[in-house]
Amino acid sequence: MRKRLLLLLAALLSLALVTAGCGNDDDSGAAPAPTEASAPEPTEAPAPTEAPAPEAASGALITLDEECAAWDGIQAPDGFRVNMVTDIGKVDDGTFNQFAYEGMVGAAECFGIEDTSVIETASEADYDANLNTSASESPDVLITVGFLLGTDTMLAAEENPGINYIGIDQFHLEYPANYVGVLFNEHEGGFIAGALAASLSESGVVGVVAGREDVPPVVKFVNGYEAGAKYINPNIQVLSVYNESFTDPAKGASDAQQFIGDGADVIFGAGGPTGSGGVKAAAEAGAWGIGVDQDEYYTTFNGGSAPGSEYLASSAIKRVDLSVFRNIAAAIEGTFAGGVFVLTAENLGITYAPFHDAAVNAEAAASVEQVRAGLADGSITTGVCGIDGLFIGEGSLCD
Amino acid sequence: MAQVGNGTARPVLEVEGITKTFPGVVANDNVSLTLNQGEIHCLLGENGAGKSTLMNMVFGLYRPDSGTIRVRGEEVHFEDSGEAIARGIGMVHQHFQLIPVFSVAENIILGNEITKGAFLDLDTARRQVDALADRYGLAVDPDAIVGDLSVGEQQRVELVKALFRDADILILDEPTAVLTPGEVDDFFEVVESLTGQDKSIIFITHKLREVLAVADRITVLRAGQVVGTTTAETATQQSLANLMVGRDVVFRVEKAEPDPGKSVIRVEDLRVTDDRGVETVSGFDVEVRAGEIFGIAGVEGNGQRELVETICGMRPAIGGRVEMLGQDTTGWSPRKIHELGVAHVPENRSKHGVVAQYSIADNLVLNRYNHRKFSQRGVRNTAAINAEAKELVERFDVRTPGVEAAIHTLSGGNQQKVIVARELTGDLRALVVAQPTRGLDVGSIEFIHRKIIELRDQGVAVLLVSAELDEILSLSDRIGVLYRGRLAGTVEATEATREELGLLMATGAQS
Amino acid sequence: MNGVGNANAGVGRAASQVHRFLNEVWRLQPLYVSLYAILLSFVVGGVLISIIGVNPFTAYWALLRGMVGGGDQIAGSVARSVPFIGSALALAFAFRAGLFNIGAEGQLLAGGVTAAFVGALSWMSDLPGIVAIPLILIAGTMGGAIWGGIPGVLRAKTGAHEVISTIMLNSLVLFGVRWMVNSRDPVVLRDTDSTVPRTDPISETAVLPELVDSQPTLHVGLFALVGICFVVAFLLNRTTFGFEVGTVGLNPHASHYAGINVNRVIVASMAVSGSFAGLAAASEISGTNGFFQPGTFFLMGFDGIAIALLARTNPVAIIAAALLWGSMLSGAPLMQQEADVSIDVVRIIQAMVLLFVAADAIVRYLFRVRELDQSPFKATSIEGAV
Amino acid sequence: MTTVENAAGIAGTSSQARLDRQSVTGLVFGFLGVALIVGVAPAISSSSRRFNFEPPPDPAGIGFDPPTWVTAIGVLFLLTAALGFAPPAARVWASPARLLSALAVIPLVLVLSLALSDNPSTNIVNLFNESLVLATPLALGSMTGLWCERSGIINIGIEGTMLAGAGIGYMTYATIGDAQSTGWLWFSILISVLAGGLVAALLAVLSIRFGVNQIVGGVVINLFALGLTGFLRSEVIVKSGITTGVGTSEFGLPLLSKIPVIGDQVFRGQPIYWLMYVVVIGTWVVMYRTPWGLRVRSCGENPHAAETLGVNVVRIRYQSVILGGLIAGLAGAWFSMESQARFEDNMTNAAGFIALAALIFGKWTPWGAFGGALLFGFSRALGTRLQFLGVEVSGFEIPSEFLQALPFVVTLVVVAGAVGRSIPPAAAGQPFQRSK
Repeated sequence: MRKRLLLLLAALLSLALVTAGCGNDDDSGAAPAPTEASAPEPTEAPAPTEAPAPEAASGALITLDEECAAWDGIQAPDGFRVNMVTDIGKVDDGTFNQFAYEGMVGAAECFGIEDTSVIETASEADYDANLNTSASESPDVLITVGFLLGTDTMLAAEENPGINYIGIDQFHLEYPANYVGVLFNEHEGGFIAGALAASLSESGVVGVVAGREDVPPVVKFVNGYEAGAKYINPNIQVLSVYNESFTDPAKGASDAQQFIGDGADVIFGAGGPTGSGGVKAAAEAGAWGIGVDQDEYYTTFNGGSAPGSEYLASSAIKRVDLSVFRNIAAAIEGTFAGGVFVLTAENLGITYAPFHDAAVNAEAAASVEQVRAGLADGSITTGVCGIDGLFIGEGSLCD
Repeated sequence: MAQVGNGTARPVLEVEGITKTFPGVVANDNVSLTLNQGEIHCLLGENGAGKSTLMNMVFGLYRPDSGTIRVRGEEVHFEDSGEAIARGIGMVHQHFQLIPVFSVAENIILGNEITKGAFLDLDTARRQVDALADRYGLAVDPDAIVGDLSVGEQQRVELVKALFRDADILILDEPTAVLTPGEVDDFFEVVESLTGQDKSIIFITHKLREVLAVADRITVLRAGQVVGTTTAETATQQSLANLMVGRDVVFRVEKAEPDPGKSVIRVEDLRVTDDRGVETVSGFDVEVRAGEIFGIAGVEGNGQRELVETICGMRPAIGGRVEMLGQDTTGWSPRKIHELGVAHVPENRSKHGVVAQYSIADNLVLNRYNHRKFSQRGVRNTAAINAEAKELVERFDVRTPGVEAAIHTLSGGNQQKVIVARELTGDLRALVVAQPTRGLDVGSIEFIHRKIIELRDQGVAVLLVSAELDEILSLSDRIGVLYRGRLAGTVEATEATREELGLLMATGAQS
Repeated sequence: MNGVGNANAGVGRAASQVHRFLNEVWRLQPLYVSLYAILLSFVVGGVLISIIGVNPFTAYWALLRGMVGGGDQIAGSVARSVPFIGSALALAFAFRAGLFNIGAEGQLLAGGVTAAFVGALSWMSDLPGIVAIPLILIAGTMGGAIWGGIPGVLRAKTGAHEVISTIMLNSLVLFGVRWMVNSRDPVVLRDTDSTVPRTDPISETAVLPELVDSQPTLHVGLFALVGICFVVAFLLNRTTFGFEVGTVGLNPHASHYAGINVNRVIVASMAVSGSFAGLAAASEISGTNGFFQPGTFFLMGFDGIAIALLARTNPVAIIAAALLWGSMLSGAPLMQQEADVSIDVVRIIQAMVLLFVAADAIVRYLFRVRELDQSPFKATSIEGAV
Repeated sequence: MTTVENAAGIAGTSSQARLDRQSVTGLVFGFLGVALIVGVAPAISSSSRRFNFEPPPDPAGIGFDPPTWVTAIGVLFLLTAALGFAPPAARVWASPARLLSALAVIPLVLVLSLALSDNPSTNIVNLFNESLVLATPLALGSMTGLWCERSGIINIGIEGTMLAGAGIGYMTYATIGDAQSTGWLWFSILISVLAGGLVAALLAVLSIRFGVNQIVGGVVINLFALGLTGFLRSEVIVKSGITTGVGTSEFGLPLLSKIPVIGDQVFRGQPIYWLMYVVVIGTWVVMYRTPWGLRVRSCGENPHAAETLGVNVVRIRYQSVILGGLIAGLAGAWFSMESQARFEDNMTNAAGFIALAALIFGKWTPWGAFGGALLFGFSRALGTRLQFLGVEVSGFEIPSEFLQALPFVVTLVVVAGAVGRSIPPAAAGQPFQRSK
């Protein structure tokens, strides 16, 4: 069984390379409609060596408007419908539910889609029913958010060949033609955050406040963080805590205080509001904070008005919105094809946020950008398995 | 204040034409009553005659449907007992209204707290309690926890509570029920001294002897109505009893000479602790033979409850042994003991005797529901249960609309009849019965007494525990006195006198 | 709301007409309060929906169609309700014994994980369905019974209050199964082929037959759980064990006096109570999911408390209450999809239903319903009742 | 609930042949002592470890040698065990020894975990400080329960009351206020408190006016608060665009915070944290030292007796339940305006239920309940600490799930093993009907 997985991993990684190429296209701003992840003719991939300009620390973070411009000329036909089913949570909960939703809204604005609707899942027992209810409107695209929906999404995709499914965080061995599983190299994001943390840390101790350990993206972030920190400073001490809930900012804040008490001066939060609680507590206490998923300067720090924003160094960005946007675009364009769609450092699906108010010194800024670029061009590898997030060589699926 | 002797006709409390109905019951029907300054006015009546209801209205706990109450000539309409207290009315309830986990001082000041600034001033409270205790001869320790006190002490706390509030009209509801004969005498002295200090007292009781000993005037209630007012000088026990019950009352219980057989219940050196871990039965011995009634007298709280519960298997012993029908039953479960043919009429009717929400039928099989007659393979045979219940209801004269009515709809007397019916049925060898007639009317008392004697005549060994000395004296063949967890002495019923028993109950020593 | 108050007289008159009809034709008098409570709750919910600028009728129409709008919706609603029957019975049964079992949440997990473990044993596939299915259901039932029995034992032996111990045990089992299902080193119950933390799929032979291919699947477990309700009703009302449970619940002192082993009844009631949750979980694992995932039963135990209380702990009424509860949850997504009204509103309505059923005096006042009998919600103190 | 409590009483009286708790405790300590001295002490690394009293760099602290400490604690346990079986004259020392041994479990766990970790030192002052912070909402919640249950009303709606306080308070801060200025912050905290009182008033009306089973009332409140705050968050807070703001800020107590090394850690804190102490002490003072407190307690023990003394039981019960609600509202404000200035769905994460457990743990007394909250807060902070110290037992890192479960295990063990039966106020759960 493990061998089979390994084979698929290889396939996955090769696909990732292709996607990476597309990403860079966007970045250069020169490409016409980006080709989709899964229409793989490797030769189409432009040279990934076209690295972003060094000063573009934040240039790697493209806005949906910029993305929209890249898809210039496409309009959704009348009656084009995009639906979404969230994981447990809501479209305004500040997690991947919200980012996926923003991607959908962005695409709707960009392409003139008028019909959208969302179902927020309240219980795991509702997954299949919600997918079914959503499918009953016969949408052209149905976005399902979260790895736990993977099984049900697969069944639904097989049952409704007329609907294009975008599954966030959903990994399968094979996909039907109408189902894209979007994966993220969170370990790369964690690695970037870790590198930044190690560059900023003066005490040689950094921490990460994480969500639940049974959620693979969380593990990928945490282990990637540790790897990234050690990449910069092999002697650094990385303190990590998993929490039982994603919605306990008070506990996250307390974790951060404990880290600080043991000397940590940079705290990465990787667990929804719980992690944000840690980041904010750290920043308010005068330690560096690093956010996750989206630019927490705008969410946790309310665009700089919340106290401590000068200590939010950056955020490890995971472009859920971009993945949704691009796949919707592909569906409109008629190039939607099933398979894995990986967002990586290479295709700018994984990057880091601008420093905003934070006085990150030039040295740290340069080293984090160097790490990002290194991950993007493949010269740096994280050493963390992209499937389960464990360290390669320590019993991960990638071994 | 001028010293006012007995009989001075200056009314301090006038009740006129009071009527009070509860759903389905007229508790008081046009009742009138006058209490004069400095007198002791006895309110006499059977259980359920409406005495307590009337006094609860005077004390502001209930509101009358019609009629007026005047205190010192002024008409009052109390909304709660606080207003009654403010008018100088104090009441000592039959069931003490104390908070067991509080100290004596806290119990006394509750509702009329003494404060220093915003805080309780327990020091001053203690001093005041001590002063009151001295003045009226009511020794209480202000710092004791009420739950640890004997009932007699608790009653003193209740009295001090009323006096602390400057009550000069005192309502005493069945105050002697829990006292030894000697304590009763002491208590009467206290009461007399209270009237000497300008207090007026309403004394509620159903004990004729006490009425004649202490009352200035007597009002008799029956079924919610005043059936007569008289004075202690003109009344006799017989006349009062006839007034109270409404027919001629026979005081003596007819019974044949005992014919004791072999030993059925034997208790040796039994030691038991109560719920708080205090040893309340310490070295108790008794032997009850078939065909005799052994009465255990004693002031409540001397270990009666623990003794009975241990004999019947409800409470573990920490030492000694219990033997029934020749078998060592120490540590047996209640069920095993019951199945040996030992019936148990429990002291606390509502706590142990019945399940209030269950039907009469279910209560009648409460400890036999698993017998083959009433259930087969774990399924209950409702028809058989109801048939049995109908028969028992008839045989024991339980007044009820039907066997499926919930038992809490019955009066206390009828509930007790249900318990007695349940326990006195079947192949009995021994009967342990505690306080079998507490709170019942005369008719029910007579009925239950007859049933107990019937059983004894059939050769059942009966262990009777009662706080009513009269009950012990009239039923028992032999009488033991329980004092501080031991048998203080045993006397033949024919030779027993109230005085001797009273002394044993109070001191544990024979004269 | 204010409309209701002003129109009280009119409502009252109309209501009495309705009463007469219901009373004479269907003999439904005991249901009045519940029906009006539901009505009133929807009115309150409607006000909230209007506040956010949505037409409540549009929203409710969508909700209704989501609940019972077609065969598939009906089957889905019923299927959603089935496990609630078990978790509500868990509370109701213990309640009869005077115990407040708020541990159904954990008992579901314990039952579910046991069922999934047994269902995935390699030799299960060699067994015929007629053996394998009962086996997986029994396994789940036992799992729930053990997890429910622990607080019973603690209560009986040490006096530890079951409210604390069931809360603690809920968390313990949740962390336990999360670890068992997630851990790769060592592998405990994890399906190592899956990126999702879950157990190995159960054997085909242990899958409960499907009744309707709805979402979620309506399966034969429905009959098991509905059947159990009647069994429990029989157990409580007609058997000696039920008599013992009820006696202990109403008056433990009298039970002790009557020779009932109170401790044994406490332990047995808790275990039996947990077994219902375990059975519900097993039937979900077997009939719907095919594997165990820790989040599947999230909030099902706590909803069970509300459902049991809504049904006044009457086992047969639980069927109806669970159906109402489950179908509202099942219909909510369509309401959100079509009217953009989130499930929070359904939650508020559910709380209101429970509130109005419990505080029936409000409903009785508004709709002029006579008091039929003593509401079981009015706690009676034993001393007070005698 | 009456019957529930009664069942406990029976369960105890009839369980026979039970080893008494003291000898069981003695045996457990004896076994532990032997295990520590013979098994654990030789097995753990003897490289020196350090407890720091302040954050690095150059923290003050004490270094120690783990095997020595483990052995010492083992000897203490053995002594305790021996005292349990000693001649009566020596037994007066048994009880203090047991207490000392129980307390020694804390340093034991810390020493062991540090010895098993690859981190040579950790800041224990910070650990205790965070324990107190995490205990804040639990302590406040248990005071809510205390006021309600001492007056005779069982409140399992603490969770919902807190959540409503948190949600409505933050909503006020973000919409009416600006989520920035201290004035609005305090105004919003006040609104939280009042919201808690309002929710509790609902429980009071249901249970006192309508005689609804108090547990049902609590369940209604929990359900209702969950739905309502979710609704308000989506429809009001998120739409306002201000999902986060400025929370309360720390301040140091005068003088005390100037104490070297620990002063700035221990005597610095945020206002609701300090208010928690005020509430606990205030609860104790008011409940045991004032006339009103006396009346409240009397209503929970014997309302009919209180009534005969002119105490207005109904009014007292309303007052105490609402007071309890105000405290729960403050606990809610801790979540949404002190720990973090934000509101998340269900952000109280069952703290209300844990608070209830702390109350029962503490046998319905203010200090006991506070102790229960502390125990839970400490084991939660300790679970975190053990996780990030990377404690490994014979080569295996303890799974995070186990460490997250720690507070629940500790509470269960303590409640079942050491605390045993706690007797609630006699009249808790019983509706009170005024005499008519």
